[in-house]
Amino acid sequence: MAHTEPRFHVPAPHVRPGDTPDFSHIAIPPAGEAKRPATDVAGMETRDLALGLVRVLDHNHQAVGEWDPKLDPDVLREGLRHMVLTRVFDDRMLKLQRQGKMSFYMKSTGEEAVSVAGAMAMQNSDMVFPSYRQQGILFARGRDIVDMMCHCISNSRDNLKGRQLPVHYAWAEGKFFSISGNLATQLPQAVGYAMACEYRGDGEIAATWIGDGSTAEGDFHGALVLASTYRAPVIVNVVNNQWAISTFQGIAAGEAPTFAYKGMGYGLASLRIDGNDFLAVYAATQWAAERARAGHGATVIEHFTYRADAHSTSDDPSGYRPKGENEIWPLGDPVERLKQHLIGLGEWDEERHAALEKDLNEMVIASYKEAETHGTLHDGPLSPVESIFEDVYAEPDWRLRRQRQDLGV
Amino acid sequence: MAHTEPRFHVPAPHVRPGDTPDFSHIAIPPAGEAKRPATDVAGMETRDLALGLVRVLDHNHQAVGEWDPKLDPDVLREGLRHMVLTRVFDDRMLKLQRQGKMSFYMKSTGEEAVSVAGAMAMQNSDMVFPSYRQQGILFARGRDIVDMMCHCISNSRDNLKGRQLPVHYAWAEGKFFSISGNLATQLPQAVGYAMACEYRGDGEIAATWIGDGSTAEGDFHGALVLASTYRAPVIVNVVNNQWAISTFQGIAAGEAPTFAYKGMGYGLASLRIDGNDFLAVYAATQWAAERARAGHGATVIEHFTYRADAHSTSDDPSGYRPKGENEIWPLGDPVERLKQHLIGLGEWDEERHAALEKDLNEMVIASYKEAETHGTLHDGPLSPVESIFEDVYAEPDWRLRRQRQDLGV
Amino acid sequence: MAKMNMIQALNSGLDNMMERDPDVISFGEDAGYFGGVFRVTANLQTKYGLDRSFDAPINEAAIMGMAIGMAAKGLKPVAEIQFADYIFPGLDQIVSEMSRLRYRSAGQFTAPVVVRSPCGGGIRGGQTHSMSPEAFFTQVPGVQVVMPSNPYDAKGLLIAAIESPDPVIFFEPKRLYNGPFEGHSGGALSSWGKHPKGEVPEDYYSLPIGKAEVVREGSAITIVTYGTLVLVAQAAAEKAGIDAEVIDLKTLVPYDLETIARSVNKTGRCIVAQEAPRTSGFAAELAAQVQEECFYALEAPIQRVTGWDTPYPHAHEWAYFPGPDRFINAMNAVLEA
Amino acid sequence: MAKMNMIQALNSGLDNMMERDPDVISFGEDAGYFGGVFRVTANLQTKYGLDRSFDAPINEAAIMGMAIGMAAKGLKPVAEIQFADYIFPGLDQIVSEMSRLRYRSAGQFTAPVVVRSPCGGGIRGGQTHSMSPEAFFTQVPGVQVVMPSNPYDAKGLLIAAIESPDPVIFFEPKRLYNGPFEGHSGGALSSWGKHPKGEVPEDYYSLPIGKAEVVREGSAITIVTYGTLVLVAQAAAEKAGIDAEVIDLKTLVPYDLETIARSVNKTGRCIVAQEAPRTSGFAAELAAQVQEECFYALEAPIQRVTGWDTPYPHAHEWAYFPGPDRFINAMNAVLEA
Ligand SMILES: Cc1ncc(C[n+]2csc(CCOP(=O)(O)OP(=O)(O)O)c2C)c(N)n1
Ligand SMILES: Cc1ncc(C[n+]2csc(CCOP(=O)(O)OP(=O)(O)O)c2C)c(N)n1
Ligand SMILES: [Mg+2]
Ligand SMILES: [Mg+2]
Repeated sequence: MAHTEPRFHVPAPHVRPGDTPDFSHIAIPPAGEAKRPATDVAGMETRDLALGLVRVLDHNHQAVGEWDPKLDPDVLREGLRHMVLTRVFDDRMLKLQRQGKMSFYMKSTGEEAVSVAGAMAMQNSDMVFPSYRQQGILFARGRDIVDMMCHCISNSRDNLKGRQLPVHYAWAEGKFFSISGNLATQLPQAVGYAMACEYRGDGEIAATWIGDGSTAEGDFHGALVLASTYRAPVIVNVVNNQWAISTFQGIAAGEAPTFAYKGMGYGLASLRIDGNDFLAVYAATQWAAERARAGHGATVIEHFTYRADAHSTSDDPSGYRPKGENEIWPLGDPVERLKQHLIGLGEWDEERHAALEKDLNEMVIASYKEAETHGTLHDGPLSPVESIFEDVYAEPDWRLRRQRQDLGV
Repeated sequence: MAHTEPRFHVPAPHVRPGDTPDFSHIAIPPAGEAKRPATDVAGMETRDLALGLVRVLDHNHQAVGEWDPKLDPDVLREGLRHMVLTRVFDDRMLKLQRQGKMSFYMKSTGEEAVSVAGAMAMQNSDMVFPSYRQQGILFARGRDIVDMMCHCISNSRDNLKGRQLPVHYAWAEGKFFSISGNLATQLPQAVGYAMACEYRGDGEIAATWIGDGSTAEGDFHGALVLASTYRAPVIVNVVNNQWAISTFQGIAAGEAPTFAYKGMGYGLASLRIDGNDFLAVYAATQWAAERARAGHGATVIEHFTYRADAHSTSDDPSGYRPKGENEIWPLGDPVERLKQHLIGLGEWDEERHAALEKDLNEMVIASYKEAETHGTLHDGPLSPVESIFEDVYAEPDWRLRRQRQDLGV
Repeated sequence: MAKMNMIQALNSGLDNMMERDPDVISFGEDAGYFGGVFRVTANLQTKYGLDRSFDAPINEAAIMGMAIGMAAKGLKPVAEIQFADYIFPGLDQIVSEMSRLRYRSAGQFTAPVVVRSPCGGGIRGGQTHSMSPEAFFTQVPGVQVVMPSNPYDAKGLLIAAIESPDPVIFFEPKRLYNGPFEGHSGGALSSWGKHPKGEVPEDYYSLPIGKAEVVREGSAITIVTYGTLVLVAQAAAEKAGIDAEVIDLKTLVPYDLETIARSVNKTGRCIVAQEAPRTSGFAAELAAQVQEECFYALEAPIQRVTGWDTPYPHAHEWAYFPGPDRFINAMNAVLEA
Repeated sequence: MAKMNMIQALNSGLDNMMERDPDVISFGEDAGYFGGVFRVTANLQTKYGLDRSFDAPINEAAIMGMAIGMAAKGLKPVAEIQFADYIFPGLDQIVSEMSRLRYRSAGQFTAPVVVRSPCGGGIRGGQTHSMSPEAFFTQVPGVQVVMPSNPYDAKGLLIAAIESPDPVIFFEPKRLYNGPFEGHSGGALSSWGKHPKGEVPEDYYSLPIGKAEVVREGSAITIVTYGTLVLVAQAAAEKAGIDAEVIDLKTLVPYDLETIARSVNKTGRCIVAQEAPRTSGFAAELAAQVQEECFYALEAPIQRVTGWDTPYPHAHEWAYFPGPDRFINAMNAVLEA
């Protein structure tokens, strides 16, 4: 019944479950090779960077080349701490989800550098419009961990009043925009926000994150059109973790050479970077932020990375990709790479690392205990039931008042 | 009240009403310069063509360079005839609209080569998904002129039963898809159709046309993603006539170097061509059609042209651009250029041209007389009133049957 | 007081608000330099600068998204969708984002955008320049929906919309832009200058969102409608000499149930009318709620006067349009029932 | 006959049709290799090839547009929108294109696409995995709208939808995918295997679009609903021991007015129910039409049982969901009125 040959082209990944993991088709240029242009370079001049791969940490975990942001070891240690915490937190939450403590969870394992270094290279006053996989930003911006957990278990202290799925954080104080479940919608919003920053003249900028698969949405295009036309001070981060649930990146990319290269079509500065390299992410973000703040417009940054774990707790990747890919993924693990870099600098060691992991683990466990004192999804207390009628409008109209009565709350 | 300097960048055209028309900022490379790659070239290899301007007719109206399609003079004369007819038809319909004979009209003046040469370089069995400004395709495909007019005056012979605005033609027999009033929607449809051609294996392809302004729509992006991913046999023509109603092309383009270059972001073959050069349009379309038919996928063609007249009968361009721009528009007039080319070849002369114009004018006038014998918008006969309830579904359901009764028809 | 048509009144409302509040900005396709294809935003760019009245790319989703982002930063964006028929590419940003931002962030972020868009038929616009898509929005928790029927209300409500802390979808019945309309296709266009609601203060004023108005008092039957049909219903009652009470809803969400119920409880008979296709239009909501609210007062079934369940035809638009005769037939049916 | 849950039944319907008709093809986000996040399209790629069951990019507008183009060429595309909440980016292609292609081309081109999409709440999906957006479609002339409530109907109606010459928006209540549901949040999931409508022929069969079914006979009150609430309404009537007649609409457009009217004329009392927010939902259409049709038979106002006018909350989804208690309250109110 099935044609052996499909009658039109449908791209497929190199390997599928049962096959041996293999990334040999992916070219990884050596670290340090990429040039770092001035931040006022014309967008069109960034072509090589859009097609290449900015890498700072080499295979010996040393920082090399023009893009080395030359960060103070304290900053590196801080970044390492945020990344480890992100991972520890994710792992714990997954366990808790498996125990039925929350309805859903999404990890960012393997992508911690993208969010943590991105956030650290910006100002805390810059607004971020993340997707659901940049929880690292929250750690980098110092969000209270108990608060995060209370959101995830939707208890009485959930700052979103139990209205959102877990991990769909919003935190105005930390300039962390409300995460939408609808893909790509945050992009034109980020551009509009960035334009408003210029309008206000307050020196702030905006950044947004979108997955490889989501770049196919119309809003990705609309946002880049806006960003290009109004030269908005915004950073558009494409997190190419190579998977969109079960769909490999080739379905969104088609014949496009890279996701960064899409930015070229709008004349925007476009960089493709090693997303598992803390220093590369930091340096690229710093470059783009400086460019934006100086009025030279938007930058598209493709973070080349790999979704090391399942899409979410509703997903099991063994159905669509070979096991063990992550172990041979050539760009490695972002935590391990920064750790080794710090060790190489003589600024870190295995003991301290083990202690850090232990501390953070304990802290996370203790935090969860505290979080539960504010209630659990199943046994409460939750946000009061009547709160479901609040915040639909600034003031409930007669319909909502009646409906609240009907519900008897 | 107004800030002298806008707080964010908003692009503006070089000149506005009252200013002297000026195109000196537009670089026009000489004809014949562009290389013509093999039709199986990798999309990414067409970069120079996406940034350049394929031109065949030089300033002496001679065909030069690799892109010269070396057409038989009969074909050139046929093309000339279709273009002249398009213009004569448009001019007459405008007059008739001004006389109140139809509710609305849209001319394609100055853009006749885009549609006529495009259609002629394809097979008549290839489906076209035009916007509202490619009526030239209908002439090239030999549509009955009385039928076209009957549509425009919505009379009893209107093959669309008076349901559509004038110029929103549909002609299945001529493989001319139903024109939508909603911009850009035809693009993903064309890609789907093209995929279905491959599925059927009938050797057919599809082509679609979109305006410069409309490339900002999400559907433009969606279509290019599809075309790239499934390597669809489709030609995506971007008609850059530099205006979208009152909005200059810079609002859609932003910092993008060309509209053709947008195709590069998807790895598609992308050509920017002189849209007022019949031979260039023919050659580029032929190239893209051959590429598509051979299974090498889609081509984006930017036709660089100028909307010589108003957007529609509802528009008056003197409110937003200087008068007289068309006269100094450096790529000239497509009809005049092909005419001069033929004259230069010794295959045409002024007398024959004048006679052609006269004949076509008379034919159009006579056709209109005939069209009116089938009714006029104001005095009828129109399509029967009850026809408004037909074709909503294959069969009207109880609601439509009742409603027809309610209307008493 | 000045005589204004609806375009001038809307323009005046925008002008007042841009003058008063530097955070108010206006944009849309052709809405900047040229001032909009219907000229509602005329002269604002000259007066307030390129950044406060500007042209947007043809991407309604991007326009909505940009507006949301700006509003989240505290600006008051008034975004124009050139025709209501073209709002659909932007619908996701309205339904999934603008309407829910306050809710999903528990009040931390809000998007009080005003979306202005000309709607409705009767201008030979064919199926893509004639839609009345209000029922796509009346079902969306978190947005308010407004549709004025005259210049005075248009300005007062637009100002209220700009001042609303919630997103407002503001539909402008384009058939009424240049003059009142009584539903007779052939009839000469009368002018707002001669209509009392064509008297419009040049200065700031606002009208409350959520308040309907009884624009014609009567005791035999209640007609509840909005936009162009308000004038058509009045004309039909006049023509037929029926003592109908006509309610101009003005705000669809939240609609003024109190005013409606008071009238229906008095008349015992009710017609609800919309220009959109019949099935699942906003008139269905009105009928459903009125029969629940006023069941024991009702002496006859509530009738709906609506467009047909077809796209808006071009040549036969007057066969589609719910004109005075359809109102008169419905009134007679309800009165005879 | 086999025991199937709704996922298996839908999969079987697709399988039958792909087997019978080489023009039937299926695609959507994650719907190819993996067989869909809910596994409705499982194994189709292996069986029918990469070009007949394939993964689509995440762009719902492009998916709809591609389907329209394919259908215009004569294929029978069955396109999956992963969650009904995500249909909005594709709405323009449905409202402005798919629904009107036949009309605007006067029958020269048609787009008989089937759009499959899981809808509804009760799975702790939060506001973006719980919507019931059917009323966005019931108001669109040119599309049919279907929502089955059990495996047997799901398969028969899906096959009918694929065979329909018109576009069909086919909503699958995901709460019912794996088992019947009586509206008790805590209750254990029962299985379709024990339900008569879980008996599903493995071979081709089809059920008529436009026909409702009286799934519970009764004489005291008529409950008209569709999807998940059909089961909830039955359970509520059972629990309260009320002699309610429950009508499973199955097709929303065109809905089966005859069956509804017959029942309401018999019982004299009516409840219409939907899971979507109350204002301007599809229940309003039903109420508006039923009061018009059955006015003189009605002994009490028609009540609507609906979701609230809020986004679908996550933690408190059972406070939002119109469960058995809300049905029982409404039945008591209608019976006492
Ligand atoms: C508009 C919309 N369509 C579909 C979905 C369902 N969905 C959720 S996540 C996802 C995959 C996204 O992949 P990608 O953009 O690569 O991000 P990643 O999960 O890899 O971070 C899909 C299809 C959605 N949430 N929103
Ligand atoms: C979705 C949508 N948005 C807006 C419009 C209104 N509109 C009609 S034509 C037009 C300008 C189109 O310009 P362009 O794409 O450059 O085509 P051109 O008219 O120059 O051929 C606009 C904004 C529309 N028809 N559809
Ligand atoms: Mg991804
Ligand atoms: Mg144009």
